[in-house]
Amino acid sequence: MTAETAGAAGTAGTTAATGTHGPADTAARPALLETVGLTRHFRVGGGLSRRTLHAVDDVSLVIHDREIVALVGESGSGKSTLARLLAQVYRPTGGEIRYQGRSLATLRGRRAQLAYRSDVPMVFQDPFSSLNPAYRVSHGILRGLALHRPGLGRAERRAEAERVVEAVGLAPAAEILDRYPHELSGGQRQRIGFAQALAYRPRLILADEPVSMLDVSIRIGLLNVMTQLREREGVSILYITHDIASARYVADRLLVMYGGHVVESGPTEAVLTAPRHPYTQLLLSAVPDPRAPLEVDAAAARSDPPAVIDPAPGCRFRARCPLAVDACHALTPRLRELGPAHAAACHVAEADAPSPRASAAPA
Amino acid sequence: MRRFRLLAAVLALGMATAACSATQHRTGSDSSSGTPSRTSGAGTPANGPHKKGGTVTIANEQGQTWTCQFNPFNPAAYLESNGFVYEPLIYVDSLNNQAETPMLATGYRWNADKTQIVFTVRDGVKWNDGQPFTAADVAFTFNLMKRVPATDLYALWSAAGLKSVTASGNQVTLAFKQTAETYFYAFADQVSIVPQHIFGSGEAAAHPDTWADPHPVGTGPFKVDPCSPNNIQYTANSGYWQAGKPYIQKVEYPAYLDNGPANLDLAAGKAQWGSQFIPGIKNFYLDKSPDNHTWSPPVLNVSLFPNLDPSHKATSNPAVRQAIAHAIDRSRVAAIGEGGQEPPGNQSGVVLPTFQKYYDAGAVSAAGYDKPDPAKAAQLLSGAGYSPAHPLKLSVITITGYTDWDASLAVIKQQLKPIGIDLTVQDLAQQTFDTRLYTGDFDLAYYGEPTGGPTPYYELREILASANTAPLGKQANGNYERYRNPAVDALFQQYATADDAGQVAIVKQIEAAVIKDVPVIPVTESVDWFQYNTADIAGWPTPEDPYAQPAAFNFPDAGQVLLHLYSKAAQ
Amino acid sequence: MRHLLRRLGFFLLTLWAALTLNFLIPRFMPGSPVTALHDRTRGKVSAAALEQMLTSFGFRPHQNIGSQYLQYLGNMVTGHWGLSIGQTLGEPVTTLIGQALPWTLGLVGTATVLAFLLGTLIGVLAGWRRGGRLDTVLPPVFVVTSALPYFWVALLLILVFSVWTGGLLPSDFNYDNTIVPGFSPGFVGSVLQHAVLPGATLLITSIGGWILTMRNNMITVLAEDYVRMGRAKGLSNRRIMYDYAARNAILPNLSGFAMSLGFVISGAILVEYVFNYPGLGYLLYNAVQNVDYPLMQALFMLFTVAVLAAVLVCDLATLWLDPRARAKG
Amino acid sequence: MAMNTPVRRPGGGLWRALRGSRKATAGAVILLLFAVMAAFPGLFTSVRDANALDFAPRLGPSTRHLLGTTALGQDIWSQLVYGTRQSLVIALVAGFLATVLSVLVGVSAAYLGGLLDDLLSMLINVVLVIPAFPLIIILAKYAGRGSLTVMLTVLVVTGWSYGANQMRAQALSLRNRDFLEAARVRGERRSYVIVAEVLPTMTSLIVANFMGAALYSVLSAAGLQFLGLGDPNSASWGTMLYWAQNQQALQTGSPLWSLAPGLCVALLGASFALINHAFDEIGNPALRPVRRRGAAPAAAAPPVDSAASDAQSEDSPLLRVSGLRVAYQGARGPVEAVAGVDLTVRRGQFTAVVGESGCGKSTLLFAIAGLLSAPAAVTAGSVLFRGDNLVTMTEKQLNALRWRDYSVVMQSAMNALNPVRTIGAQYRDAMRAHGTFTAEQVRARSVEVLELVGIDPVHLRSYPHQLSGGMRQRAMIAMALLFTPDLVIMDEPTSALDVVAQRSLMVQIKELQQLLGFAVLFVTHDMSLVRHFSDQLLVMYAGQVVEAGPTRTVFDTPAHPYSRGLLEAFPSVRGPRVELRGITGSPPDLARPPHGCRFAPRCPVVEERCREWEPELYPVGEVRARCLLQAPDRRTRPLPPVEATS
Repeated sequence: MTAETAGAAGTAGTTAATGTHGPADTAARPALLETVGLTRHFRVGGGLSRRTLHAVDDVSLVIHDREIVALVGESGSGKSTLARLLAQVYRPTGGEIRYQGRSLATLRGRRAQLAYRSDVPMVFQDPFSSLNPAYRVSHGILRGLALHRPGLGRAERRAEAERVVEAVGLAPAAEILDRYPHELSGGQRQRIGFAQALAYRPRLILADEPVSMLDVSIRIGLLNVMTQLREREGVSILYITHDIASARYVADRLLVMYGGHVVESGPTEAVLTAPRHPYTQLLLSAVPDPRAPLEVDAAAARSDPPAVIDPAPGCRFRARCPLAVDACHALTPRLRELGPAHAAACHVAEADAPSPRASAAPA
Repeated sequence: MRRFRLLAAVLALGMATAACSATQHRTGSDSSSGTPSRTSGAGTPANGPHKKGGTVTIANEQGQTWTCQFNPFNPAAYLESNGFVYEPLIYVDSLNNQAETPMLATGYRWNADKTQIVFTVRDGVKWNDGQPFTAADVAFTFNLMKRVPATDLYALWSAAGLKSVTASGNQVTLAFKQTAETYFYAFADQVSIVPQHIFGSGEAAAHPDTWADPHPVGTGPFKVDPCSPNNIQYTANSGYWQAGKPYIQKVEYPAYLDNGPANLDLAAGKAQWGSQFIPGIKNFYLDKSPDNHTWSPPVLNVSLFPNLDPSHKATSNPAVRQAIAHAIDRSRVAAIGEGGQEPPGNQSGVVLPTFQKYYDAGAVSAAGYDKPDPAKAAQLLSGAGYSPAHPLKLSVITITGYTDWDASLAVIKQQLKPIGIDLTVQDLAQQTFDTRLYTGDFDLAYYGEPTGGPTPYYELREILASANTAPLGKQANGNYERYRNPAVDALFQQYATADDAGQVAIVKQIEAAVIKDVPVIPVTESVDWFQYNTADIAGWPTPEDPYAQPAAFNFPDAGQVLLHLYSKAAQ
Repeated sequence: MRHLLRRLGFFLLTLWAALTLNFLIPRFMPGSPVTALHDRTRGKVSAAALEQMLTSFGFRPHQNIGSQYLQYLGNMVTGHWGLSIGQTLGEPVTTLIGQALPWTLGLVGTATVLAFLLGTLIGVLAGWRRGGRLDTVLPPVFVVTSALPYFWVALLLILVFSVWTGGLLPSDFNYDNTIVPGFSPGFVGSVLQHAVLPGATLLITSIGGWILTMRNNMITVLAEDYVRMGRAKGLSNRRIMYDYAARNAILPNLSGFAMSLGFVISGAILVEYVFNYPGLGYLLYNAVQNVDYPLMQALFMLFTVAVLAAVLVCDLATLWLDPRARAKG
Repeated sequence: MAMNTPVRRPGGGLWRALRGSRKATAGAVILLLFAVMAAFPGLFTSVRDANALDFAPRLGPSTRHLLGTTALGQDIWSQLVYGTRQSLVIALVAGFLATVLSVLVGVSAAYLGGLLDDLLSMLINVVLVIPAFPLIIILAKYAGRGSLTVMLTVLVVTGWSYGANQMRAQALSLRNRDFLEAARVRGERRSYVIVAEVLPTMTSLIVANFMGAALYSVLSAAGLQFLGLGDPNSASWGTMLYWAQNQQALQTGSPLWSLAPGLCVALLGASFALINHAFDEIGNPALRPVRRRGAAPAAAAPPVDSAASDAQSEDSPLLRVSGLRVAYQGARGPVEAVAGVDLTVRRGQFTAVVGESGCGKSTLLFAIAGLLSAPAAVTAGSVLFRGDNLVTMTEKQLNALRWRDYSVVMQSAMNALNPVRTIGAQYRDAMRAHGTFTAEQVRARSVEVLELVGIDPVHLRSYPHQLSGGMRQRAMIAMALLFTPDLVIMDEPTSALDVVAQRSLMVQIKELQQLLGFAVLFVTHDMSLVRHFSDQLLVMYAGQVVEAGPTRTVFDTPAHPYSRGLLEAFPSVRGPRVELRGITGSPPDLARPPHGCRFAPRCPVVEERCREWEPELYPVGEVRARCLLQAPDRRTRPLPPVEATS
């Protein structure tokens, strides 16, 4: 359950462009999970259509042990697809996912699949549809235990189920487990979602907008559960959200997605205090923060994020970008390191400090 | 089919199928030209000629609307033209000792060995389009059948051995390869003469078998005018060759899709001539009016056909068959199964009362078949090793849709149960039933021959002659139970050459064999359905004056009935 | 466009499937038209003559089944449906169908459309006046009526309105046989009179479905925001009911309407049978009873085409009424 | 507001729902009766063999023969009793097999998807379109009649497709439900997902389908037998009908012979139909019959507040809501969603109402706009709009005011715009409802308002689905401005949008309001959204206003623990990262509101008396708060600080 052994199978010295930067002490830790050029395209339209939606394009990211990484973007930015790629719901169109240094493509057999699934479970966005209404709340947890921890007996499974339910702050656990989903509130159901994931003794929880459908008063509780899980259970979390403020609240590192690309990444505070990418800046300015001043570029905000179908080269944000230059229409910007572990994919963005590695990215 | 078994229960006292080579006996067969030995005259002699007028409406359910086709060669359409519009050479009354009425031929003459017949064609007959009728039309009709075999419905050119048909003056000569007297009924009575000037050209000549013939041109008493899917209206042929006839000026033949409404019309007197089953006829029809009458003459047997092939252990055992014959209460079957509207049959195989003079009552009662005898049946069966405790399981096949047969079999099943036979009734689609009956794939079959003849000989021969049987799996032709008895075969041979008394004697000898061997078990007798209303129309055929088969679906008999009918109001 | 092509492909496939089924069923079943006809002619006519006759009427049982199939497909498509070889031997199938079609179209068509329109209207009103008298009384009543067997309703109507009244309303046939067809008041009156009971039977048994589905659709649609929006805009009730609620509520019913034509045909067989109404249903019944392949096949194809055509028409209607469907097309 | 949960839990809930349904009860009783008859015919008749010809034919009904005898002398009642078994067996077996086939094909098609789905759904559609009954007749005729197996086969072969189509549709809608994805991510096998996860959630559809298939089988089988395509010797209702028809039972004075078995078929059919319908209603509770209690909401004249009388003064507020109460008539008594709300909106003022889901904010808004529909109704209070009480107005009077004087913008334009009419047509509808305008006038005004919200006027000819989410929302706002009303009521108009679009729309609304001068009543669950835009803020909790006052003041010094909790639930993108607490627990069930202060169970500073005394809105400086801690006698004591962590 704890992550002390995380480094054992890790690949030291990853060359991923996105540097790693933990909450202080994690500078050189090996990756728990990383993706290299991960790509997923969907065919759209009818049977004969050749149009392709580029949901996730060439994404490379790293998640370390005991780290909460937030993936932020508007709807349609590809963040949910990315989560489903990591959860092995979709197969990648290109690129690869490495878990503890090993490519998922090399996983053979149901046993290996199950092992990965038990290490990397997922929590879904909609608490009202993520529990099967036909079963008691305990169903998913017990099934998961039976699948992933076959050594447990019936009573042990039940005990473990009660433990994880308590771990996510629900009490009395025994009683909660015997309820049906519709007898629980949205927040309670979402906690059950985390409890299910926790039951597997996971290393990394993929949390796909776990709080966006919850009422404000309850959200914080769930976010706190996530940080507690990291502290007490030692898991990493990929927190997917459109809410930058909540990302800042829980995450060590921030990835900003736009149109299938990661456009900016870096330690949360670094990104938020000095956003490099114009999109990140726009996003930040739009956050309904009661304490933030009112300022928004109405023109950029007014147009909607594009569905990336058969994209031509060039920056995908250029149509909304107040800073767009000619290069933005011709060349797809790549992530450039512009600060310590802080990278952005923008032709215009400037580094806050010269970095020898920045030249690696094409301008 | 919700119709009460009609189609198979129809009386058709004609020649059997082509394969049957029975000789037809007819008194006065060697009469000389122009002087038929026996005629019933035109109409009932007592009544004399009548004034013209009146309308007759026929209620005879067909289960379809009219197609307005009248081709006399099309079996689906010829009921509505033969007799009404088209006429034969000689009319033969099957119900009255084969009494003959000259129609388009005034007479005929056989040669000595009966391989050639010369008809004298009637003068002064006109087709209803005004063209004169001649001997050439007669010869044309027969030669057409040669040219287009599909029109040769009675297989005259193939099976009967017709060689040539020639006309000369008012004489038409039919020459055969062999003795052809048995086919007289077919070519003289059943074949309708068609006009050469119509059937000799155009579409009619090219496809005489399939041509629709929407406006039939015939010599008969009526013309079609007009026809719609819902109704055929026949109007009197004013130029008809029998002067003063027909009396009736209009015949309505509405299409009925079901018995029910046709029966309602009959009961209400809206239709005067009925030719179908009426359930509960007494309440529903006869009691409605004193003018409503019915006379449905029985003519054929409906029997259980046991499978005599040795592979069928039970039914090939005579004791079992006798037991069944003893156990069945035929009166009760007739009363319940047929609603009392068909008479019970008897083990002799002779249809009563129609063929009373052939019936050997003594032999029947001596064998104990004059009344049901369940005790004897049980005894016979236990001798064969079966009892109610160890019942014999038999199945009987029947045709689905014939609900009267279903009901009859329900009664039989109930009667066989106490003696130790467990009968299963299998209702089969007509076609399936036929196949299994013909090839002998059954324990018992409930069936009635569709055709017989003017004496019991014809039906008995059909059923019993070994020439008509075949091994299991092959198609039998009448002798479906697979009965083989050389003695009986010999009797059939002798019949053709015997005189009247001898024929009666021969039939009685055959009866004896039927009683002894029980090759079939006659249960009830099928009838020619007939109801008539006398409020306005008179001249109907009656038991006392059976001048024609009474149902409207018999041809050319329907034409004879129409020539006899007259309106009382018009007198 | 692609959507339409897809639909067209579906129609062709369905038609082909129906035609093939239609071809195979009678051929792999026992019995032959020859024996059927043999029985019908009371054994008077020799089997050989019958077979010869059937051959001249276009029946070729001994041909290779493959070439029979191809020929059959060709004939079906080109409208050469052949001659009846059943009870109506020799009559062109097209003529038989031509005679029966107007009656079925008139009776069943009118009853169906009437049931749909009336049922939809009542359903709209019931759904609109939620909790009103209409809404509380109708659903259970029509749940029951829509489950009634056609033929039983027919029998009941016959008993009450024909038998008990001494024939007040005719219960048989399409018009009084004593009347010569034509545009006379007597004839038209007779036709209408004869249509009352069978029409009522169809109406009673089919209207319930429309009322219920339309009511349910209305209730679902009425909960939609745009209906509330209509109220908020101050639109008249009539406008909201028709342009906002009913217009949307009817959309899911269109395809149901098309499909239900299939059921109507089935019902029509029983109703026509009970009332001896000489329409297509009765014709099919007769064709089946008489092993009349050509007629059976033509009718079956016709029924399938009718349903397909209805589906197509409803597709088009949906395209016309629903811009979202247009976008997909 | 309330989440859609169309998937129902089977088991106890289903059973309870069924027992509560009168239709299901009626159907079940009939079915049970027939089942008993089929199982123990001896209980109902002393005749052992119903087809035996033991009696006199065509007897009328008597005590010996309840329904008389047939033309063959069988007891009709006994035949009826013995015939039950076959009809029931056909219904149940054919219904069961057809349902199994439907489920198998439908669910496989939907779940496995891809080419298999294409093929299977094609098959379903082909079978669906081919007219079944003619096919049945042909099959039954040639496949050898009489055999029950043949009949069952035919019924199943033709009867499965309708259900399969439904199953497929349902399974498709389930396919992307998160709980199925969750099972897959968990590592479950496909077969397990289909059998153990998909099927149980489809229980009510499957059962309904079974009932439908059984109904179809009963009717078809009876029809076939009636036509004579069954076994005429069998004991079944259809066979009885066949015999009766053959013997012209109706015309020959024994109508019972024909009608009684027909009635049995009808009854059995009706029982299946009723149960089927009951399942429909369980699956979709909206379809259930509603009982109108008392008169329609508009006709009910709640007591008019005395406040109404002073309404006409010169600087009277634009909108004044007093003591407004709204209740939903639920199955277990009324639920008060709005429990005595007062609020005032002045001309040109931006008033925001915030609260969590289920707090009654949308109900309040609809009550004010006069848009409540059954089962919700105003039970007390008044809504004075420019001095006129909207609550007591008739629909007709309301229609005169609607849109011209106050308009409504709803949460999701996708749902609030009529999907089958163009934007322009919907504008036209709104205008024409309030006067006669020429086509040119309508067009000119439509273009004007569209341009106001920055949409190209070509979109007047667009249908809602052709616009993006943000554009739709703007188009709806434009529609609300057609008449430049005094008041625009907005129900979370931005919550369906992305953060960026949300922000820009808010800015635009504010600009328009300042430009045109209308007042806004703005409902939202997101407090932070209105911080910079609203003049006045009302915080709602459990149907009550718990705090009301100038927005800035409420944000700066929240007077109610709930408001404070809400504010502290928002993490900030700026400033120090502090741990937040949110509010523990969940809102109360409004059917049984807690005694005393409704927030007491969740309140961090709750006191004993809070559970006994119901607080009122007490003035606290500029604001008013519904908290006993703010009651006049406690005014001296400040709100105790919430324990802050780190």
